[in-house]
Amino acid sequence: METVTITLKNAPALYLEADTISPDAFAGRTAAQIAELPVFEGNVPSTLGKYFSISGDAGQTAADTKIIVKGDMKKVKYLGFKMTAGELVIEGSADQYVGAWMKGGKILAKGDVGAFAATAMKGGELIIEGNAGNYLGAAYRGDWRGMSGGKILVKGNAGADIGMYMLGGEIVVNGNADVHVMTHAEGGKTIIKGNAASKVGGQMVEGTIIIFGSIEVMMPGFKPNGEVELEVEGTRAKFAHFIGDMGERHKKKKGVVVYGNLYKKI
Amino acid sequence: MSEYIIKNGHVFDPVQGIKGDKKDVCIKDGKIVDKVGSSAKVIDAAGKTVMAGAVEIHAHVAGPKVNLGRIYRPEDKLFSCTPTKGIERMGGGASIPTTFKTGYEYAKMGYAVAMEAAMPPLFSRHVHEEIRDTPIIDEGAFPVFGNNWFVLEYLKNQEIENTAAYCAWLLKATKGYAIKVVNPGGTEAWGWGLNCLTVNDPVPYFDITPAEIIKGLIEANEYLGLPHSMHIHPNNLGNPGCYETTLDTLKLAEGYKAKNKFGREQVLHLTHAQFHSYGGTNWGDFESKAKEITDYVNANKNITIDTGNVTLDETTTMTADGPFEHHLTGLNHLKWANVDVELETAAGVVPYIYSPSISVCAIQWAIGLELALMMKDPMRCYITTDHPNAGPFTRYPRVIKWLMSAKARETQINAFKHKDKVLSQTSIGTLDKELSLYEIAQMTRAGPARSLGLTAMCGGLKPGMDADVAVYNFNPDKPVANPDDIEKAFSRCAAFFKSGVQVVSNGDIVSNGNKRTLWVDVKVKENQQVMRDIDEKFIKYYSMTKNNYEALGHHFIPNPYALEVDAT
Amino acid sequence: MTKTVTDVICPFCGTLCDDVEVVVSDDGKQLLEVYNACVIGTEKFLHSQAKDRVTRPRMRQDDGTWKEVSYDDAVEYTAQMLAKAKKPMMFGWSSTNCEAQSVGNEIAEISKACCDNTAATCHGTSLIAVQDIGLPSCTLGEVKNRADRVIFWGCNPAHAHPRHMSRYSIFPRGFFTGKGQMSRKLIVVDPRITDTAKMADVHLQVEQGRDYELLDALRVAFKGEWLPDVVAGIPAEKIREAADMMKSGRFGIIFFGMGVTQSLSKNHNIDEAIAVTKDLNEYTKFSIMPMRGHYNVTGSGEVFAWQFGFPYSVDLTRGFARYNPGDTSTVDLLLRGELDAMFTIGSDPGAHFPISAIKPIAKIPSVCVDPHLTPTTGVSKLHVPVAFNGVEVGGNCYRMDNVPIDCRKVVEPPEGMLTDEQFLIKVRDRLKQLKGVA
Amino acid sequence: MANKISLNLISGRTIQQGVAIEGGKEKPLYRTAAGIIEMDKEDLKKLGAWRNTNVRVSSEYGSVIVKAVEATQGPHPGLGFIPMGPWANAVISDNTYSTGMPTFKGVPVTVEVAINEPILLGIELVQKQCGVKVG
Repeated sequence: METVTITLKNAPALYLEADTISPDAFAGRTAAQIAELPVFEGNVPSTLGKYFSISGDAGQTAADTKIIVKGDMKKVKYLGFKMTAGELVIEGSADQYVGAWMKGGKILAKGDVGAFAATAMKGGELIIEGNAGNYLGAAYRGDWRGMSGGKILVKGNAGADIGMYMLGGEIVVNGNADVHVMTHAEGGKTIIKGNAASKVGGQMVEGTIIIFGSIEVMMPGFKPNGEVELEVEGTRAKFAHFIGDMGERHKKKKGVVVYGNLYKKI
Repeated sequence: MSEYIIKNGHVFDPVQGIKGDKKDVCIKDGKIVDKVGSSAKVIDAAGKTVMAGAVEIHAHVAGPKVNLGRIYRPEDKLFSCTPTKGIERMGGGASIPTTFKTGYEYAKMGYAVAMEAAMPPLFSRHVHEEIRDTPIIDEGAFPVFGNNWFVLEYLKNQEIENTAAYCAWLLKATKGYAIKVVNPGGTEAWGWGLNCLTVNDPVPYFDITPAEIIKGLIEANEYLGLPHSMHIHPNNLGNPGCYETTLDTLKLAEGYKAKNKFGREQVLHLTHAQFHSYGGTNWGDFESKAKEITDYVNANKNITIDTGNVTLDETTTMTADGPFEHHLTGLNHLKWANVDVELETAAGVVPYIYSPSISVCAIQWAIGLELALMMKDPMRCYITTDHPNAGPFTRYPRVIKWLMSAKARETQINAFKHKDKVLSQTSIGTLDKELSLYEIAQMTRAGPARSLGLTAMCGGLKPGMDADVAVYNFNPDKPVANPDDIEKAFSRCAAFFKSGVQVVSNGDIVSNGNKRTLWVDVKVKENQQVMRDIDEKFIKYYSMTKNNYEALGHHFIPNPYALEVDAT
Repeated sequence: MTKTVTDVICPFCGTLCDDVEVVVSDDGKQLLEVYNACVIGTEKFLHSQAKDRVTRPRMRQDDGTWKEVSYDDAVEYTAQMLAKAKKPMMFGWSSTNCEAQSVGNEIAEISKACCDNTAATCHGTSLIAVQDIGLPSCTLGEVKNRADRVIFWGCNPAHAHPRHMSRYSIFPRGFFTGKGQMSRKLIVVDPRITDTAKMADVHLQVEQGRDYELLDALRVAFKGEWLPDVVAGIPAEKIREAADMMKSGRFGIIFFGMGVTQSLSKNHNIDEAIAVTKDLNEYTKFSIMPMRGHYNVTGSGEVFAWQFGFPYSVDLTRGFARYNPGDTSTVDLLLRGELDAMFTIGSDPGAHFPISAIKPIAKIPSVCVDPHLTPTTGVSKLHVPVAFNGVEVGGNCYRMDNVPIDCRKVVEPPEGMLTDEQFLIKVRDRLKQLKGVA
Repeated sequence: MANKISLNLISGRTIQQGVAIEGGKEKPLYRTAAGIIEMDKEDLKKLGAWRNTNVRVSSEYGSVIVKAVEATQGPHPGLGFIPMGPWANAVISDNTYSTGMPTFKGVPVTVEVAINEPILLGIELVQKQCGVKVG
């Protein structure tokens, strides 16, 4: 695997849209060619090279390419946009749409990421060592096809609306999550090791939510269904089981109604 | 205006009976002429196909439900908006393109005229604003009448003259083009969450049946002598077994003869026939009844149809058939929008994915093609996708490919997950007919123009007609190496002239044209009773005053073209 | 001598009353009396006649004073600002006509700007919900003619849409509702005992910020499933009663307002309310409608949608339209420091945005087109006064139920004043010169 | 006596605010209509304030002086209501949860008596907070 290191040298006055910072866009290009890839600051078209110093050539394919991003990326959007393979390491924090529409490969963000990370993710792995913003692993506006595969790990806290319209894959938040978890989900799993605010699992058709901490206010559509012992992420514990959202439609599989599952550690 | 001569193209013009002969087409001052001067600009069409501008008889391209589709489907635009090019305004959208993109896409395919298929009268100003912002193509809009309280009340008492006077008033108030009927009576029933599934189901409260509404509106239409006939989306759309309701509907036209000065021969136009040609009793034994429908239509000359071809895309369904959309959202659980319109109509919108892996979708695909292949007279059968219901209009070139190439159909059939089911439930596998370019010109130009009463104006290349001329990169002398070449050729005109202005060159838009709004201005005898009824309904039941109802003024219709009818 | 103009449209709120009568002087220059409008609408018409009205553009000077400039100077400043900016915002559009909105969109396209309307802080979250789940709705005449169940959720028409109840929703006698108010049951959901709630058959005094939970509970109640004893401060029994009342009607309507769009859960509140409506259509007929605020905010959304494909918060900076509130929405863009120019028309963000989002406006080049003095003009570099829409200039507008109504001009604007559309056309033409486009 | 009480603040329309914005936002009537906080009788008592006393309302997002008036659409103990406008917007939450919509309703605030502090006019209040120089 070839490594390309890009370092922010000229910070944008506004924000930079750099959807070309992905192994797919870099693949098969030399450092000089990568410098020519387009980026936008507002309505002004520019090139990666104007903002970043670039060292190292990319591999022949995305899978053979690893990108290390250095410098303050808090005003850079779309890192790892639509990536299908390879690796992206963000040394600090980044703005919105990290790994949005990603299908494969691995992203490691060592700081925080902004809203809309992993929008409609289909596969691959996203690890966020800091905090994640709102709409992590959620669907794009109006789309009923949210995150359908892959894995997201947030070591800090996550914002509101994580896993909205989730269909598959897994989100793990080591810290707390803000309001609305897996709203409208029809599959997939979200684990929150800390506390959840409220509105957890609203309008959920199918899928699994596991909360280790507290839930400020439960949704009335989640009906108590006894207690179970589960092993989650290497922890074995007793959980209160709820099924829901009872207000929502549910499918029948082999004649049995399938509900969403909410487990809360006792 | 400039003069042009389009030289040496293979001309296909059913109006003049020209079947691919090498001919020149001359344009002067916006019209087709016999000859032009030596300074005329020459367009070399050697080895290319030349046809009149195409005519869209039924599409949902402008107005409240189309825009509701745009508003509530941002995902339809995701990654489908591209930077503008040249003189084009920005555009976007896949199944429900923006108005600018709509005009450009039609023009790029060589379309000169498009009819918006369902205008809720109360929203006519909205429809006209969107038409104004759809460049190049001439457009008209069909106000819906089949659930209108005035119509229901007059026809309950068989008052044809009053119905006709009201229709004339509404066409003028809304600047409408034709009498459209959608799920007659059923949409009014939907006001209470109900429906009319046969032509004999009584409409709640109004004490009338769909059959009476349909016959009454045919009579009113012929009483007035409008350019187009009554244009109907029958009851019971989209359900297994619905073909019987369709036949019951068609039979209502028996004995009626067209009366008009526009050259129209039919008294009933059945739209998106594909959705109305289903047999079976459920989705499991769902089957094609295209043969039963085309047998009937082939034998009855006073009917025209359009196909409503399923294109196997993700799209957005939208119709004034409110109860149908509610039924559909129950099937696919996708987002449902509905608008009930006071005293007049309703509309529903639901996204839909016609997946080649689902047998019902594949059978629907086959039925649409069967209809076009089984109709004996291509002048009475027109290609549509009921845009965007069965697929976006931008797929017309693909539909043409399937109709012109048995090989292309076979490739698609083999790609279906449930190929056997498609072959057992339809007869698509037994049809080896391939439509000719002449037949395509009949189905997309001369035919729809005649059905709409526009024969004097468009659909052909006869001197005196509007100079709408499309040149395609398709050489009819050469065998088709790959059916996809047909699709490619019809997707982007080599050149397209609209009313004598070159609007497309090498597939690119080069002019925003001179679009017109077509409407029908009918003079009727003064009718005091109808005027009193209108005043009363506005005071008592409408939420708007009568004086604010009309679509008036340059900001709605900057370039009107009225077809005048004297029914006094 | 005076003359009376009838069928006048009131350009205040989304109710868009079109039965107003206005008495004007014989020369058509003075507006004297207003009939049929509510107290706010009346004030709107009469204030246009204020003697102290600003009638020429003004530039803010370094010392904080205003200097009168010509419309041409104002056009030049505006065009230059838009031509130079990397990410300009063209915000507002809700108190102007569709013709002006259309020209504005052309300008936004040429300058590759962001454009947004006041839905951003009003019913934008409703639009997000509609995009997620749909919207079974109807026109207001349907409510008048058919509705026997009327629910006001998080809205207070007695104050915000004063004639709504008498024209459409509670009092009118329609075709199937001959007994008017007697034929309707009224449910109001609001954390306060509002003047609307005081008229209700049932008032659910919901705990503020827990509408989402209460709506979910209603859906559970429709299905007869288990409920906790109390949800959002309301006992389960009362929720079940309300659910039965909704199900037992023949035609119901939910009107909702800022109580739900601006409270915690925002779009999800509306989403769940729409789901409630959808559920009710399994038992009877039900519709739902946002109580739109500005008289033509709906029209702005319509024009944006047919021209760009999205109803608000549209970003054209890349040369094509994109949309994602949270990224492309005005308040977020301002708070995040993403904008470098602000053009405001037909709205007053200075009065209606959180102060932290107004501060950035004061720091960047800014133009405010508004007939009034407002907090926005108070922080903008250039103030361009224009003729009053719906009073001194007509033009198409859309009511809260999306019904288009063409506004009427009733009096002449003061000598030499431009309309929104006229000013925008000048800006567009100048901008085309600056950008070298045909 | 300087009591301080906590309330949940909401903002919204009133007909008086509607009339005032159409009558001119530079006018004192706008302040009279929207430079107020409607409080429950019980809460006024807790605060130890008479009706029509100037109070300081503070939140995590800012602070503003308004007139405390008795709730007209109550009772609603624990809830404060400032009509929509610059006074409310000085203290409401700008958190949009990435939806574009600030949280205009449901903001924890404190209220304390500030008898001697002036209530600014609408435009003046915004200009001052933005640091706009006024000539």
